[in-house]
Parts: sequence; structure tokens; C-alpha cells
Amino acid sequence: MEQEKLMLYQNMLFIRRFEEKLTELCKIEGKVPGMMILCTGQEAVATGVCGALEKDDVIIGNHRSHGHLLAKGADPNALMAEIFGKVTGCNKGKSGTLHLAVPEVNALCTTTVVGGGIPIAVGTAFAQQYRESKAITVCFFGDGAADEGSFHESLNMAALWDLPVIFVCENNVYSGAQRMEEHTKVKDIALRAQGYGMPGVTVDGNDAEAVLQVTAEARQRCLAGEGPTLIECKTYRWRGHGELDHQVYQPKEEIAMWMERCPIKKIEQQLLVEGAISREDIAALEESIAMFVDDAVRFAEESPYPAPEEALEDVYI
Amino acid sequence: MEQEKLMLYQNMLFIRRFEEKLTELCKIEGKVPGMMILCTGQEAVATGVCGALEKDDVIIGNHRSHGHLLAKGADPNALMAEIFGKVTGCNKGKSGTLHLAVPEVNALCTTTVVGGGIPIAVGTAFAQQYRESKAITVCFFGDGAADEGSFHESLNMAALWDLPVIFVCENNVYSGAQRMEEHTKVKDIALRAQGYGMPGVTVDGNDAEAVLQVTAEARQRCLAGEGPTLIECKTYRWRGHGELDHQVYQPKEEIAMWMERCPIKKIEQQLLVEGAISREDIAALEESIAMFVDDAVRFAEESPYPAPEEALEDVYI
Amino acid sequence: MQQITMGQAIQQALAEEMHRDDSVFLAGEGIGVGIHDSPLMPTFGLLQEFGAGRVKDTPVSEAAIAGLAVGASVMGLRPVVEIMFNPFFTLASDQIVNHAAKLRYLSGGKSSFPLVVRIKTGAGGGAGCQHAHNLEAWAAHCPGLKVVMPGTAADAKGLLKSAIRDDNPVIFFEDMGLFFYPSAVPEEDYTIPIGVADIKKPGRDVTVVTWSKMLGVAFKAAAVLGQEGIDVEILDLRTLLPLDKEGVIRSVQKTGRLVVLHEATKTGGFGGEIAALVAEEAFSCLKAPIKRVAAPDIPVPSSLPLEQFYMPNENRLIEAVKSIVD
Amino acid sequence: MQQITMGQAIQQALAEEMHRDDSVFLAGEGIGVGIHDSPLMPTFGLLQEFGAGRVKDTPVSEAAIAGLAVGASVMGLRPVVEIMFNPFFTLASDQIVNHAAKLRYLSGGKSSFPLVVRIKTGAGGGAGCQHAHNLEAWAAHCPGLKVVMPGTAADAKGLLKSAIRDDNPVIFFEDMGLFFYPSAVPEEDYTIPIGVADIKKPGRDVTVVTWSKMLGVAFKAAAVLGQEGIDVEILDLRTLLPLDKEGVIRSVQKTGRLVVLHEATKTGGFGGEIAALVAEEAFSCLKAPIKRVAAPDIPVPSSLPLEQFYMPNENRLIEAVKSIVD
Ligand SMILES: Cc1ncc(C[n+]2csc(CCOP(=O)(O)OP(=O)(O)O)c2C)c(N)n1
Ligand SMILES: Cc1ncc(C[n+]2csc(CCOP(=O)(O)OP(=O)(O)O)c2C)c(N)n1
Ligand SMILES: [Mg+2]
Ligand SMILES: [Mg+2]
Repeated sequence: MEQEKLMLYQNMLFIRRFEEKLTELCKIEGKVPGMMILCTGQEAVATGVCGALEKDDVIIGNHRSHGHLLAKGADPNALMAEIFGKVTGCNKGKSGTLHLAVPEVNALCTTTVVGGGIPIAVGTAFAQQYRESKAITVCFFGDGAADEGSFHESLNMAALWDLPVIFVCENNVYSGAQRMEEHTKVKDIALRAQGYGMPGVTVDGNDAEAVLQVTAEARQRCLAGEGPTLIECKTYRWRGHGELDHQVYQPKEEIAMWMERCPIKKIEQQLLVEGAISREDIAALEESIAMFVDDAVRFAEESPYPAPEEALEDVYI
Repeated sequence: MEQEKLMLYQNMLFIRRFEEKLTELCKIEGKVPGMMILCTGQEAVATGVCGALEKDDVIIGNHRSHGHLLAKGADPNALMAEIFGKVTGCNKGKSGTLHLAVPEVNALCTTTVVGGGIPIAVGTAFAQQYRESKAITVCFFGDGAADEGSFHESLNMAALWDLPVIFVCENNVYSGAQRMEEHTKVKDIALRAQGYGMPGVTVDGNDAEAVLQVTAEARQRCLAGEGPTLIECKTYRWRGHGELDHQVYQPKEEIAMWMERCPIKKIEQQLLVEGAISREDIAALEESIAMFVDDAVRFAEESPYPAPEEALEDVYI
Repeated sequence: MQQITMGQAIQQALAEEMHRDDSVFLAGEGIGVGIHDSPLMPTFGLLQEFGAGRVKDTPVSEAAIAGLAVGASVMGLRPVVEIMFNPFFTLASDQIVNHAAKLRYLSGGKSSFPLVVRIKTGAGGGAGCQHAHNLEAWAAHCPGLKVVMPGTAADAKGLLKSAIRDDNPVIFFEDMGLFFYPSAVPEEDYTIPIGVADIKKPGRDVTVVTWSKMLGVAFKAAAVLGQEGIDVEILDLRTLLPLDKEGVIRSVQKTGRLVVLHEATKTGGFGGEIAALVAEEAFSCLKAPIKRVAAPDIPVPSSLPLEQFYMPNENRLIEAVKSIVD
Repeated sequence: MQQITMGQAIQQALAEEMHRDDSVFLAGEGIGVGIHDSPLMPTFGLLQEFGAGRVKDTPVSEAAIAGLAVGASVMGLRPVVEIMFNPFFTLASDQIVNHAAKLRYLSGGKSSFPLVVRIKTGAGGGAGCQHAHNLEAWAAHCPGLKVVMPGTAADAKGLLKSAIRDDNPVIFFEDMGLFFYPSAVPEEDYTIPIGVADIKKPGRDVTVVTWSKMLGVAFKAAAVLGQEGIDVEILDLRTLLPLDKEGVIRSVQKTGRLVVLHEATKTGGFGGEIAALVAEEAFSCLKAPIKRVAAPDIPVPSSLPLEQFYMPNENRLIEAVKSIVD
């Protein structure tokens, strides 16, 4: 248990620092192309969920997936290089930050089409059932994605066929600039599970251990052939939708309130109180993480861009 | 009340005889083009719902809409001619049986794309709200359509905006050749309403009066600004999906059981018991309906086809 | 050789590939227990033969059906899913265009998506424009997809087998007008390569490039024109993407004249691509304007005479050919 | 004249039409309170000006957004809805193609659907292929739709006003690359007719037909070519459907040479339609092959140098022009 807690702490801290670095890099004109969409404040979801998974388990991500991928074990160097658009990136610069795929750790697909990953997760879970493999699929998406038709069709089909898939709705209060109550009348997305005949669970998405726990239970149900679960993780998006968003619509007090509830601080406090970790350990950890992150940035910066004509490759096999 | 019951009875009987005629006509090679999809056995839904509506209220139909249109007051001659593909048809032969539109009675759109009418109903209801009109929208669709993404997006949006729309799910046990339990794990589609924060009601879809009653209540809620309702009418499809379907997958006993529960017989019995109608009245009614139906067929048969070049008209305004 | 319909040929291709490779499975609306129990339908009998584990009847959920294929294929299965009618391609199009076609590229070549989407298409049934709308040009404008549209039962069988064995996503259009007429189909296991057009009738005077059901129209017109001394070469495209540019150009180099014939509406149809290709790369061989014979720019009407008016026919093709052959 | 960007020009058109006609309302994702609070964005400030009753922020539900427009328009409102990025058109495409475009026809001309779908489009932001995918050719293959794709701020304003006043469904593509650069736009109320191409630069030697952002590329190339004595005529299509066939043909009759330039991928792009039109109806005027300059057949890559490689540029256009002018 202590071990698990520590692991969650380390993973969350790594994600936090990795993305804080991206926030910095974004400010430098032309460093990183495209949008920059971060999960700062939501790290407990990615780490908690992936903490309950095995290597063979598949994850399907969305536009806010740096955390998911790192938690699943993706190489930070390859991620960073991809975010920079370099040829050493995990997708040779073709994907960029928004659709990172890391098949090496079974992070098979990240899609920035809101809701677009959910039907795909039905497919990967179908393959797992078809092959009677002992692995499952986890699909990450937001509260906004739960308004897309693809959510509905997929959950119905997954429930119907008892597929081994966990639908993780990361409810961070916002869908773009819309607060939850501005995009749906229901208070809990988990409620919708009933409409498909599958269990729906709500969990504190800032409590990594709790997230891990419900995920592990849902995973057991998958493996027992009892079908999918919808898990709604209640959390909060500290930063804007992307780094260009000035958050004019997010009340300052709301942000402050949720920063109080920082998932990392929470577990850090516990570890300190329980004596599982010391202030010095933390400092050392911070230092080592900083080093890894700096290494990743250096790797990305020093890597070459792909040659222009490489754009023509990888369309067909 | 007695008056209402009689009206429901007459309407149902008219729909039944109108469609029985189509069953006959289908057997004559080349008489009516395309598919032929009938609502035989489900007449109580169309008549019950439309019985609660005013002329200004809008209905949006689906592929199984002859009943909806007749119940809303569409001219049987124009419908029959359209089904025949004649120029005197309500849509000049462009639509045929599957997408009949009768704006004269505010049957604004019938779409054969399963689930396709539901977002449109959101739009017509939005216009009613926007214009503060005292009319509402009713959208008819099947249990199968409730598996489409469009159902989900639309119900969420309608609930969010408190739109004056009633979603009528005509659950006739089958979606194509799939039984309800083969296409979804839930027993009641009405359950899904919770997931959008709107009321969901289940009603005996073979009881026209009960259908009228719940529709009238939902309509009042719409007009009071309290938003949409999902009404699930439990009924049964006596015939195949279309007239070419041999119903190999429909248990004979099941069909027989539901024919016992004929919505028309049910109300006829009541009217007879209550003395509101006599056997002679029924015979006279049957005769008059037969005459109207025969007239419609004659009108359709005697009407010319559109000139081929008329195909080029009505694309743009 | 066996005389079977295109529906049966597809059935055979599906069954044979399912026997050959247990990673092949089928999914779609009514593909197992269907409302049409005709033995000529493409998936007839397959549920009985292969069981419900490999022949999946799905809810009416086109996006999920396509996503199922995307997800299953990246795991190494070979899904063959069906979209019941071409207009419903729209509902699956995000999964097909933004995912099936792009995810390999987005993975930097690490992943592959060996899936087939079968789409029934073609006007002629009187069902109207929400059931009939030939959208092959949409699919052919999406890099990452392959697009196949056979015009004979034999081609359908060989091409579908190739599609299933292909490691890329393939969109396979089946014209329902071809489901019910028998023609000769080889008995043995064979494939036809994707991306290769076929000269269905050699000729000297004019090239007619066509595909799918319109092949029959081309033959009818060629017979009449032949009697009048005009020797038509019929090039059946069979595959729209990747396009057999050489095949098209070679034929036009020979005849010097081109008419493109397709059932889809004219403006924005794939006929434009063929005409543009030739006007760009074989211009100097052209002896006359390039003609396109296609449906008028209207939705498919339901009424019989209107639908007939919609459908391109041999008379229009004959007229077009004559207008450029003197 | 005011110097404003295309984003601002669209803003003005929307605001002016909303003032003029209270049946106009807006709906879309983040069109009221958006994550981008730049005053250059098309819907900036409109929520404040017109209130939440007429500027509807919607859930992320593209099919419902499009359906909202279809249903509201048949009731006599004039919805202007936004699809955030072109690839998400797929998710709305059933409503747009099978409903907005066809329902008038299906009603036998009884109903009309005066709606506008604004779609932001264009590569260049580094966001990759799920945000950038120019699909105007899809829309232009759908009878019943009108398709507009302006290349200047002034055209955008006048055409959007026409689109809103038009009684047919109009798909209005806005290239985001044009949102941020100011140019001259008339102050007074004016409209520009849908269906009329515009000679943006008259010329003698070769016609370049283009639209949207590529207009800028055409101008750059024309300047260089002009210095080398090649006089380019730039015909800005502005509307793809209905297509200004006469305008295209008239220009090619004058110059005898045609290059089509668009940002979308080449195969199946709308450039094929233009080439085919000319090869069919103005063949005898052609002095040289018709060239198309377009993106290669790949998804839009994210990495900067790859995205630049994707994007058609003046060098490729210059090369194409030179290859047919001697
Ligand atoms: C189909 C589609 N529509 C719109 C967008 C633009 N968009 C990107 S993220 C987003 C909001 C998604 O909210 P949510 O699902 O809650 O995820 P979060 O950003 O909060 O993590 C929107 C509308 C998109 N990427 N895809
Ligand atoms: C989008 C779409 N997918 C598939 C079809 C083919 N189809 C027509 S009706 C039908 C079944 C619909 O079942 P349900 O909604 O229950 O209506 P019912 O036929 O029972 O009245 C199907 C699959 C279609 N018309 N549209
Ligand atoms: Mg969110
Ligand atoms: Mg049903």
C-alpha cells in the first residue's frame, strides 16, 4: 500500500513538472506547434487509473493525454520530441501533442476528436474479448465528451456485449468554456450508466488512491466477464482549456479552492504524516524529476526535424 | 371523454384499413415503389399522441409514419398518391412512402434516417421557444433509434434548454430483426431520460387513451416552460419490418399474443360495453372508411406521374 | 465456371476469408439475422456457419460500428463491417475519415488498421434519396483509405478478398443493383489486386471510364455504337483509390477520346478526377473534349419515372460518345 | 475604407444581419463564451451584444447543432451555426447532407431551410490532421447545398450576408489563416452574390482558378511571374456551389491556359471539377494541359516543416504555370 501510494505520488509529480515545463516552453514563440492542452490539477485520474492496469491493458486517450501516456509508462523523451515535432518523437512529428500514440505501452490511440476515442475503445475491448486475452481497455474522456453521440452508441454496445472496457470520464467541471451546468442538466455523468445497463461510479478524482481502487474493481469485473463500468472522476482543470485560454470565465476563487485540493499535495501530506517520506526525499525526488524533464527537453531540442518529404510516408502500409 | 374515445377509435381504424390496403397493393408488382413499412398494431401511439395535440403543434416522423401523418390530419388522397409516386402526391412524387412531409398539418419532416429526426425536433422546438409560440413539437422514433448518437445529443440539448418537445419512443420490441434485448441491455428506454435530467415515462402503447393522457401532461409541461419529456410507448410490430420481411425471427406465439392485445379491438370493446357505439355503427364506420381508402387509391391510380424533367425542380428555392 | 450474383460472390469471399483467417469477423446491422432472408444477400447464412461470436449483429449505431472496426483492427483483428446504405456513411464518417484513415499516419507508421467497411449503394429501388446517394467521391478524397467499387460478381469476390487481406482501411462499395443477376465467377481461391483498372472491352475510338453498376450501361452503349462503327474501349476502374492513373492514361493514349460515366451526381463526382488527370497528363493525346455522363445534380427522387430520369443510361452515354466522335 | 480582418468582417456581417432580422440566431460550441477571447474571432462580443437567447453556446454535439439548424430553419428562423473545425463536419454530415440538403426536395418544394453552417478550416496552425482537413469538395458534391469559401475579408462579409439572406442551406467555409490579417472592407451595408466568381487580377496568359486562403498564394506567384513577363489572371471562385461555370470558361477562353490551385488534397479535390468543366466545355480554347496545384495526398502533419511541405505554395504554383506557358 505504502509502495503504491509512493508510486502514485511520484507519477503525479512527474506529470506535473513535465507539463509545467510545457507551460514555460509555450511562451517561447515557435517552440512547440499547435495547441497546448494540459492536465495540471487532474493528475490523480491518470495515475490512479493507470496504477490499476497491467502493461497489456490498452488505454485510449483524448486531447488532454500527456498525463495518461506518462502514467502508462510512455518514454518522456519520445513524448517531448513529438510535442516539439521532431523526428525522434514517438510518432515522427506527424502527430504532435494532440494525438500521441505509444503502442509500445499499449497507449494505442489518442484522438483529439471529442468523443472519438470511445467507439475505438469498444473495438479494442472487443478484440480482447474475441481473443480471450486477460487484458482490458480503458478509455479516457471528459465531461464534455459525454455529450457526444459517440459516447452513447459506444456505452450501449459495450454493455450489450459485456466488453472488458472501463469508461473513465474525467469531469473537470469544464467543457471548453462551458461549465458542467451549461452543457448538461445532470449533476453526475455517472448517472447515464443506468441507461445502458452498466454500473456507474462517481469518485473523487483528486484522490489517486480512490481512483486506483475503483479502477481495480472495475477491472476485475471486466476480467470476470461482467462487462464495462463507467467511472466518473470529479476533478478540476486548473489551467485554461489550452495555454492560450485566458480563463476569463473561470472564477478565481473556484480555481483557488481547487488548488487547495491539489491531488499531489494531498498524497504528499499523507506520506509525510505517515513517515513514508521525508522532506529530503521530496527534494531529491524533485531534483531527479527536474533532471528527467530537462533531459527530455534537451533531447527534443537537439533532435532534428523530419525531412519535409517524410510527410509523404506512413499514409499506407 | 366518450367523444375522445370515439375519435381515437375512428382514427385507429382508419390507419389500420389504410395500411391493410397498402399490404394488398404491395403484392401487385410495380404498384408502389420502394419499401413499404407499416405501423399495423401500433396505431394507438400515433392516434393517442396526436389526439393530445393542436393543429399548430409540430410532429417529426420516421420511416414508419403513415399513422403519425394520418393521425395529425394529413389528407389520405395526397398521401396515397405520394406513396404511388404520383404528381398529385403531397410531395409531388419526390418523397414516396419513406419521407412524407405534410407542412399543411405541421408534419414538417419525416426522415428515414434512423434517429435523424430527433435533432430536427430540437430545432423546431427551439423555434417555438424563440418565438414564444404556444405550440410544441413531438418527435416519433423507435426503440432502435434510441441507440443512435443523435438521440443522446438531442435529448441532452433539449433538456438543457427546457425546449417544448416530447420525445415519443415507440418501442415495438424490434429494431429491424433485433429484439430489444439484442440491441440494448436496458429494459426501458424511458430510463435514459434520467441521464439528461428530464422526466421519462413508460406507458402502454396499445392503450390510446393512456397515451393521450401522458402526452397531454407532457404537453402541459412544455407549455409551462418546464421542458421536454421522454415517453416510451410499449407496443408491438405485428408485421415485418417492411412488407418484404418474412418475420422468420418473430415467434408466432408472440405475434398472436400481441394481436390479442389489439389497440383497436380494446377500445372497440370498451365503446360497445359502454354503449357508446353499436355493431351497426361499426359496420357503417367500416364502410365509410373503406370508401375513403378506396377513393384514395383511385385518386392515386388515376393521377399522372410527374414528367421526368420535374425531377430537376425543388432542389433550390 | 459457377454462375452467381454479386451478392453470392461477396458471400463466398467473406466465408472463404473467415475460414482462412480467424482474425476476420463481421459486424453490422442485420448482417446475421436480417429482415431480408434472401439467399442472395451478401451475409446470408454466415451467422449459421460461423456463429454469433464472429458475425455480430449490432444496434443501429453507425459511429460505434465503425469505431469497433478501428479499435479491433489496431489490435490485429480484421473486421469487415457493414454500413447498410451509403447515406448512412455520414454517420460513420468521423470514425472512418478522422480515425481509420489518419491514425496510422498519426502513429508515425507504428500502427495499422486492416479493416474493411462494406457499404451498400446505388439508386434504382425507389426508396429515395435517404437510402440512395452515391458518395464514393467522399471516400476517394481521403488519403489513408483505399476505395473499391466493383462492377461484376467476379471482381467483387477477388477484390473483397484483397481488401480483407490488405493492411490498410478499405471502403468497399457494393451496388445493390448487382446483387441479383448471375454472372461467371471462378471457383478457386483468387484475388484481384486493388488499384488496377480493367479493360472490360478493348476498343479503338473512345475510352469510357466507368465503375460499379454503370459498367452494364457502358456495355449496352458500346454494343449500339459498335453497330454504328464506333469502337468503344470500356475501362472499369474498379478501384478509385489508389487510382490506376497509368491504366487510364494508357487507354486514352490509344483512343484519344474520353467519356467518364458514373451514377453519382455530376458536380464534384469522381469523374472530375478522371477528367482532370487526363487533361493534365495526357492532354496532348486528346482529340476531343472530355465528356462526363453522370446523374443530374439532384437528390435521388422516389417516383419511378423521376428515378429513371435520374439514372444515367445508355442513351445519354451514346449521345456523349457521338458528340466527340465524328 | 476600414481595414479589418476576415474574423472581424464576419463579426460585422453577423451583427448587422442580427440587427436587421430578428429571425437570425447563432449557435455553436464556444461562440458566446469562448476559450479564445481574441476580438479578432468571428463571434467575439456577440453574446454581450445580443444576449444568450440569440447566441447559443451548445454542448459538444455536432449532430444536434446541425439538426437544430435544420429544425429551426424549417420554422422560418435563420440559424447560423458553427462547426468548430472542418474535420468535425463529419459528425454533422448526416444532418447537413441527408437532411438540410434533401428535405426541401423531399417536401416537393413546400418547405425551405434557410440555414448557414459556418465551418472553420485551413491548415497552418500545427494542430494536425484532426483539426485541419479541407473538405469543401464533400459539401460541393451535395445537390441542395450552396457552398461558399471566401478569400478576402470584404468577400467574406458580403457573401455571409447573402448566405444568411438566402433561403437555401449554405455551407460557409472560413479559413482561419485569414482571421488575423487586415484588409479593406466597405463600411456600408452590401452583399456579394453567391455563385459569382471574381477576377481578382486580370491577366492574359494563364488563368489561375483558386479560392479561400490560396488566393494569397496566387497573388504572390502572379507578382513573380509578372516580372518574368507572364501575365496571370486570378479568378477567385468564392462560391463552389452553384459553380460559376461561365466565369471560369470566359477566363479560360481568354487565356487558353488553366491552373487550379487549392489547399485541399489533390485527389478528389474540387480542382478536378474545374478541370473537368473546362476540358468538357472549353476544350477547343485550351493551348496546354490543365494543371492542378494542391496538397499532396496525405493527412495534414503536425510538425512544422512537414506542415509547410503539405501546404501548396507560390513556388509550386509558379512551377506549374511555367510548365504550361512557354
Ligand atoms: C468533435 C469535436 N468537437 C469539438 C472539438 C473542440 N474541443 C476540443 S476540447 C473541447 C472540450 C472538451 O471538453 P471535455 O470533454 O470536458 O474535456 P476537457 O477539455 O475538459 O478535458 C472541445 C469542444 C473537438 N476537438 N472535437
Ligand atoms: C441511420 C440508419 N441506419 C440504418 C437504417 C436501416 N433501418 C431502417 S429502420 C431500422 C430499424 C429501426 O428500428 P426502430 O427504431 O425500433 O423503429 P421500428 O422500425 O421498429 O419502427 C433500420 C436499422 C436506417 N434507415 N437509418
Ligand atoms: Mg471537461
Ligand atoms: Mg422498433
